[in-house]
Amino acid sequence: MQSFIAALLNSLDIAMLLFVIAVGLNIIFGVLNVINFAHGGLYMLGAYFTYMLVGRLGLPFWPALLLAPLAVAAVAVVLERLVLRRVYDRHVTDSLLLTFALLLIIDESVRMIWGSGIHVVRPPDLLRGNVSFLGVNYPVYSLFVILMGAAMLLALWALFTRTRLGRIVRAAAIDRDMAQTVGINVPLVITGVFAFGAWMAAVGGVIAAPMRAIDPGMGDKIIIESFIVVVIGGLGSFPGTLLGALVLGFIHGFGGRYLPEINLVLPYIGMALVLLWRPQGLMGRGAAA
Amino acid sequence: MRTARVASRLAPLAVAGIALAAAFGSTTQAQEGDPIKLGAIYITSGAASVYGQYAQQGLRLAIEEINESGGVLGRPLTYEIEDSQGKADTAIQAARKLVFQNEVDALVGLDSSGVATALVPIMPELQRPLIITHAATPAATGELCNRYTFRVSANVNQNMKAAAHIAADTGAKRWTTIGPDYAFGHESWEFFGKYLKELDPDVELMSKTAFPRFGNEDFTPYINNVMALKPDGVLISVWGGDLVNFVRQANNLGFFEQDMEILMTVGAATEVLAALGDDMPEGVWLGTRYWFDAHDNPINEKFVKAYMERHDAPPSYNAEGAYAAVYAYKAAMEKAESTDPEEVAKALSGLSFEAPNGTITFREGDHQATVGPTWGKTAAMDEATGVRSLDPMRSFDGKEVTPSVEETGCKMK
Amino acid sequence: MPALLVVLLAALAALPYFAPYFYIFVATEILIMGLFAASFNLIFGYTGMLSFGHAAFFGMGAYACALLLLHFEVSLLTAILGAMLASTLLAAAIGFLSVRLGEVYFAMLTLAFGMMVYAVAHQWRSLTNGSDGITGFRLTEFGLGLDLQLFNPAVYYHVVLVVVVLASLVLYLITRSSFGLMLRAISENPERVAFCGVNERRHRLVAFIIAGLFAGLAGALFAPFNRVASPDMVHWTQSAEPVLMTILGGAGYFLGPFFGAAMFVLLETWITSFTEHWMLLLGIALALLVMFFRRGVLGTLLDKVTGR
Amino acid sequence: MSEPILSVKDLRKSFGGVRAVDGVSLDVQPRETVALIGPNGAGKTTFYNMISGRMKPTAGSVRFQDQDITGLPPHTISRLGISRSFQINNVFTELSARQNVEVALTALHRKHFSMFRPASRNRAIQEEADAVLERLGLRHLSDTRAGVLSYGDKRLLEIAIVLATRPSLVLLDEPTAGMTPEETRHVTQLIKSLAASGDYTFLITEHDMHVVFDLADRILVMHRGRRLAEGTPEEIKADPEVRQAYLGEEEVA
Repeated sequence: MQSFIAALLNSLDIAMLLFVIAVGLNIIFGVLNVINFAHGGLYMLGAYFTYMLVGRLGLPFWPALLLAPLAVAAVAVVLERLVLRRVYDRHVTDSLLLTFALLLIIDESVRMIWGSGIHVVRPPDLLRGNVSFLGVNYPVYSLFVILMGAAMLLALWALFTRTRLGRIVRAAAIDRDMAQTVGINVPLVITGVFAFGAWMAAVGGVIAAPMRAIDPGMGDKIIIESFIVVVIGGLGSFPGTLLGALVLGFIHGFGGRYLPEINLVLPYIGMALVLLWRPQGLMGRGAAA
Repeated sequence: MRTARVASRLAPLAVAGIALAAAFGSTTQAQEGDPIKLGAIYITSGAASVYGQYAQQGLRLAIEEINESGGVLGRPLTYEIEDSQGKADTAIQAARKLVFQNEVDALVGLDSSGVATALVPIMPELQRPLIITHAATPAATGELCNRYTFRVSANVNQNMKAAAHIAADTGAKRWTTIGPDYAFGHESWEFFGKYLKELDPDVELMSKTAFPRFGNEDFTPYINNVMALKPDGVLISVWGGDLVNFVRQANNLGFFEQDMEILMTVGAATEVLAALGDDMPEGVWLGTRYWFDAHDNPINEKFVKAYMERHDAPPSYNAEGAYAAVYAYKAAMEKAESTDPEEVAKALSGLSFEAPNGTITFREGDHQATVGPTWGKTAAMDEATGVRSLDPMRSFDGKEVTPSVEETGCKMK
Repeated sequence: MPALLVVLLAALAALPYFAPYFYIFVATEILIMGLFAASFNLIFGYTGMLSFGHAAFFGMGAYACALLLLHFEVSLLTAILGAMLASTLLAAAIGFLSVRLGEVYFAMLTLAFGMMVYAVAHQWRSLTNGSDGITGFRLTEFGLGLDLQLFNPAVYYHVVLVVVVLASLVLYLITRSSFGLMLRAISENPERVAFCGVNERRHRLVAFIIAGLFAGLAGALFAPFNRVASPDMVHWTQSAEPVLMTILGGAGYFLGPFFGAAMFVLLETWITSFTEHWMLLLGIALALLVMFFRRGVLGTLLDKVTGR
Repeated sequence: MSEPILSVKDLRKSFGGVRAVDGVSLDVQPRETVALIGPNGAGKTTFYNMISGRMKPTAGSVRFQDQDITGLPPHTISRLGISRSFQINNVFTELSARQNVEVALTALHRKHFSMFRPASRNRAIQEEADAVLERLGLRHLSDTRAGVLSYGDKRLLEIAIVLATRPSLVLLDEPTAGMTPEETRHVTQLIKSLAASGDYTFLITEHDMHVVFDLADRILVMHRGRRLAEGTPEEIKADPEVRQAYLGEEEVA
């Protein structure tokens, strides 16, 4: 029972981090119709900026949580305006290829700037150590990840359903031309959404920094996971992202524990099963993309 | 049609390309005072490129030292490095380029056992000596061995025999492992078990083990699993960035506060220790193929001092391996009084030379250096280097931990 | 005009006699990767489907070939045919699940399925030897009673040249056929094709399978060339290579992928000697090509020449 | 009365809560030309989409030549003999005009899985392609890339593709939209002569009332997803409801 609860809690914290990262990917897709390969790179930048702010400049963790994602969003604005903007009216594959190029560029730039070594960031004192929870020893930091994920979830939900800004973004996602004709500044919305998606990826990077090794390969690892989340949950679906993240979180949390012989293949098996059953993803909107 | 037109335009381009290639490929015969060329194959791009970086630092240091003191056979040394990307096929192309295009006199390198198992069998085609400085798979100097292939660094066999000694001395009886889910992790556990059983037939090697995938991000499920098993001892062969992740997550879960003996097979890699700082707990056994603080000899003193001056950090085992390999070639070429690959390969077989980790001999039977790893228990932080010091520390004698040639399965060709 | 093609082929056939020894290996790799990229271009350039999992079939070909050579000591030809069969079956399975979905999903799905094959190659250690891959297989004979010294790089190069030329010819005929016309129409407007009474999804599946078959052939040539079949050959970064090569050369031209493969391999061979950051240059080049030179280097060159 | 070639019964389609088509029925007799008119948003295109298989109806049935085709995929419906054109140009811009027609002919001749033989080597396909292009007056543009054709020629090519599948029922979605008066006249004449040939049955949507009244034997008026009226052009012109709801906005001659 205890081991079950441990696996459950662990699945949750993996899922929440995946959710925070993948939801940015999915929002960008929803509005821009772009699958952002560079998303993993932006996540990595979030972690590296945290390392710069906390590890090098000696700032506490909390301001870094604020500053690093903003810095990444600024990078994203530049990328969107200079690069991505040029291919929206083209075939979807062009934007895929372009973001793939951005991934190569970000990966290699990170290596040029920070070297290929491994870096770590210390969690703030408040989040160190363990708590006992239903008889299970559980790291405070993992609880923080779960709470952060839940907070982001609620905030996003409120943003999209309760605010004017959210309605504008949703309008732009449903029909760009229509949005344009009713007076929405669509190019601005698009830049904003891309920056926002990047901001989310970077928040994921900051959250990951104190518990994961920061090295130039971390972006590549997360992007495949994010894709799986989005495919399982459904492209363009906000609740689907949560569901997909939970599914993958549980696959990792329980698969590693109970089915170690096939743990590598499990996420893909899960994905294939979902697709056989519902090709558009668990909560995807009808005929896919 | 368009395609035909394309073909017609392409033909001269291709011919020009081939001509260009031929121009690039024009080679000159090596002259008497020309540098002796070493070809190095390491991972220099991507996530694991830190290993290539360290190896290159070791290479450069050795070559500069040797050139400052007059070179080898009156000729300076130089090296050319190619990226293996950690991939077998890329490494083979790199080796072919170094040998056939750059015409290097000898090869050093190899970071991954996958690369080694692929490259070693084709060494007879390349006809150059190769000194492996990092890849640890026993097969390279075991069933795959050949007269061109040598290894200066300790292999999994040697390291696990030493680990078994450490493990047996702890008295722990029930052992399990957490290792990366590829050859290295599985082989480490296999050899560890074999040698530990020899030393102490009473030990129990648990059937429940944990092999998270290499590059795994979250080790928590595996750590929880192992803690639930309540073993007396755990062998951890996770390494690199994964080990950094592992240790920090294990700290969070109170893994190190359990009543267990912990052995980390490559835990004393300096890149990991430097990243972890005092997150690496005290009282854990760490193994490494080379520890800068473990060898009291003038060469090591010189090496560590020169390295620290340049890089402001203690040298890692990969830097030492590459450094030692260069000195091995120097000794072999001087013994053979030639740089001819066949002669050098012959000279390397059975050669003894001085390296930072002591006097090293390439055994004639399998060309494995009879070296032993260093194991130590983590103690206080060393302020000068920013890593934990090891105390007590035990450097194994190569003779003690190197299995007999018969055991390795090597039939020298 | 065909005369020039003949000159090109003659130059390629004669390459071992005048080029430096190392360039036999380079040319072999270019031919194999060119075929791999050309097979990818059948679904990308001609059918409009961007797959990020094409290495699954390349890797399947490599593994099947290596395993057949290792365990059954068959002739190279038999091993290649077996490898093509294996990759065809794999392509049928992955294709069936993937072509049902739209292009973005398709790209992500093929990526994920490719990684699934990677995971299997990595984890099914008793069959695939895990991360170390399969080595130590021997090339005994070519088959058809031909007495070829396959271990001689020049001989192997000629074998590869003949096989790649034949395979390219078949691929070329396919692109020019009625079926090829359908694919081009589908790449532009699958719905319009459906309204002409054609089951476009089945066409995309067949194209996907054919592409898998030829990728498998390329993989089957690659494994004996490098004496290894390893999980790296299935990894998604390996899938990115034909994508890059095709974009580099020009997806709109049959020979574009071969041209791109030649540029890719030669640049990689040369540039990595000067800088470790070859991936950065590659990324910048890809971004510029996609943004400004959508027709690829070959296409842009030809457009300049023909004044299009 | 003979058996209708197309029989639509109580067809419905709703998107979310919106009923785009709300219980429309229609019988079309063989060799008849029926026009479907109605203001924008009346549900004409949705109606087309359901007949041609692009969308699955929420309820109702479509029978064609005594076969239930409700919800079948487009390629099956096309193969049974219903072919449609699109409101916006939908030709293959990267292919030549001839190749555009060849795509349809290849399907017709079941050569679409012919792996090694080009369509350009198939005599039957070539002869038919020539004939179709000739009929539409596009023969001289055979080898021109469709993407660079004039707007009017693209519309003609669209019709050429439709005809090349040898349909018995042709659905034309605003065939003269955006054309010059000259081109419109040409197309109208063309449809008239095709109708007169007795090989085709037409269902046409069109905004240009001149064209509608010129071509149609019968007219179905749709309004907000429902059938508003149905009858001969004269009856429709005279219908006060139609005048009020729809025709009043347009200058009817």
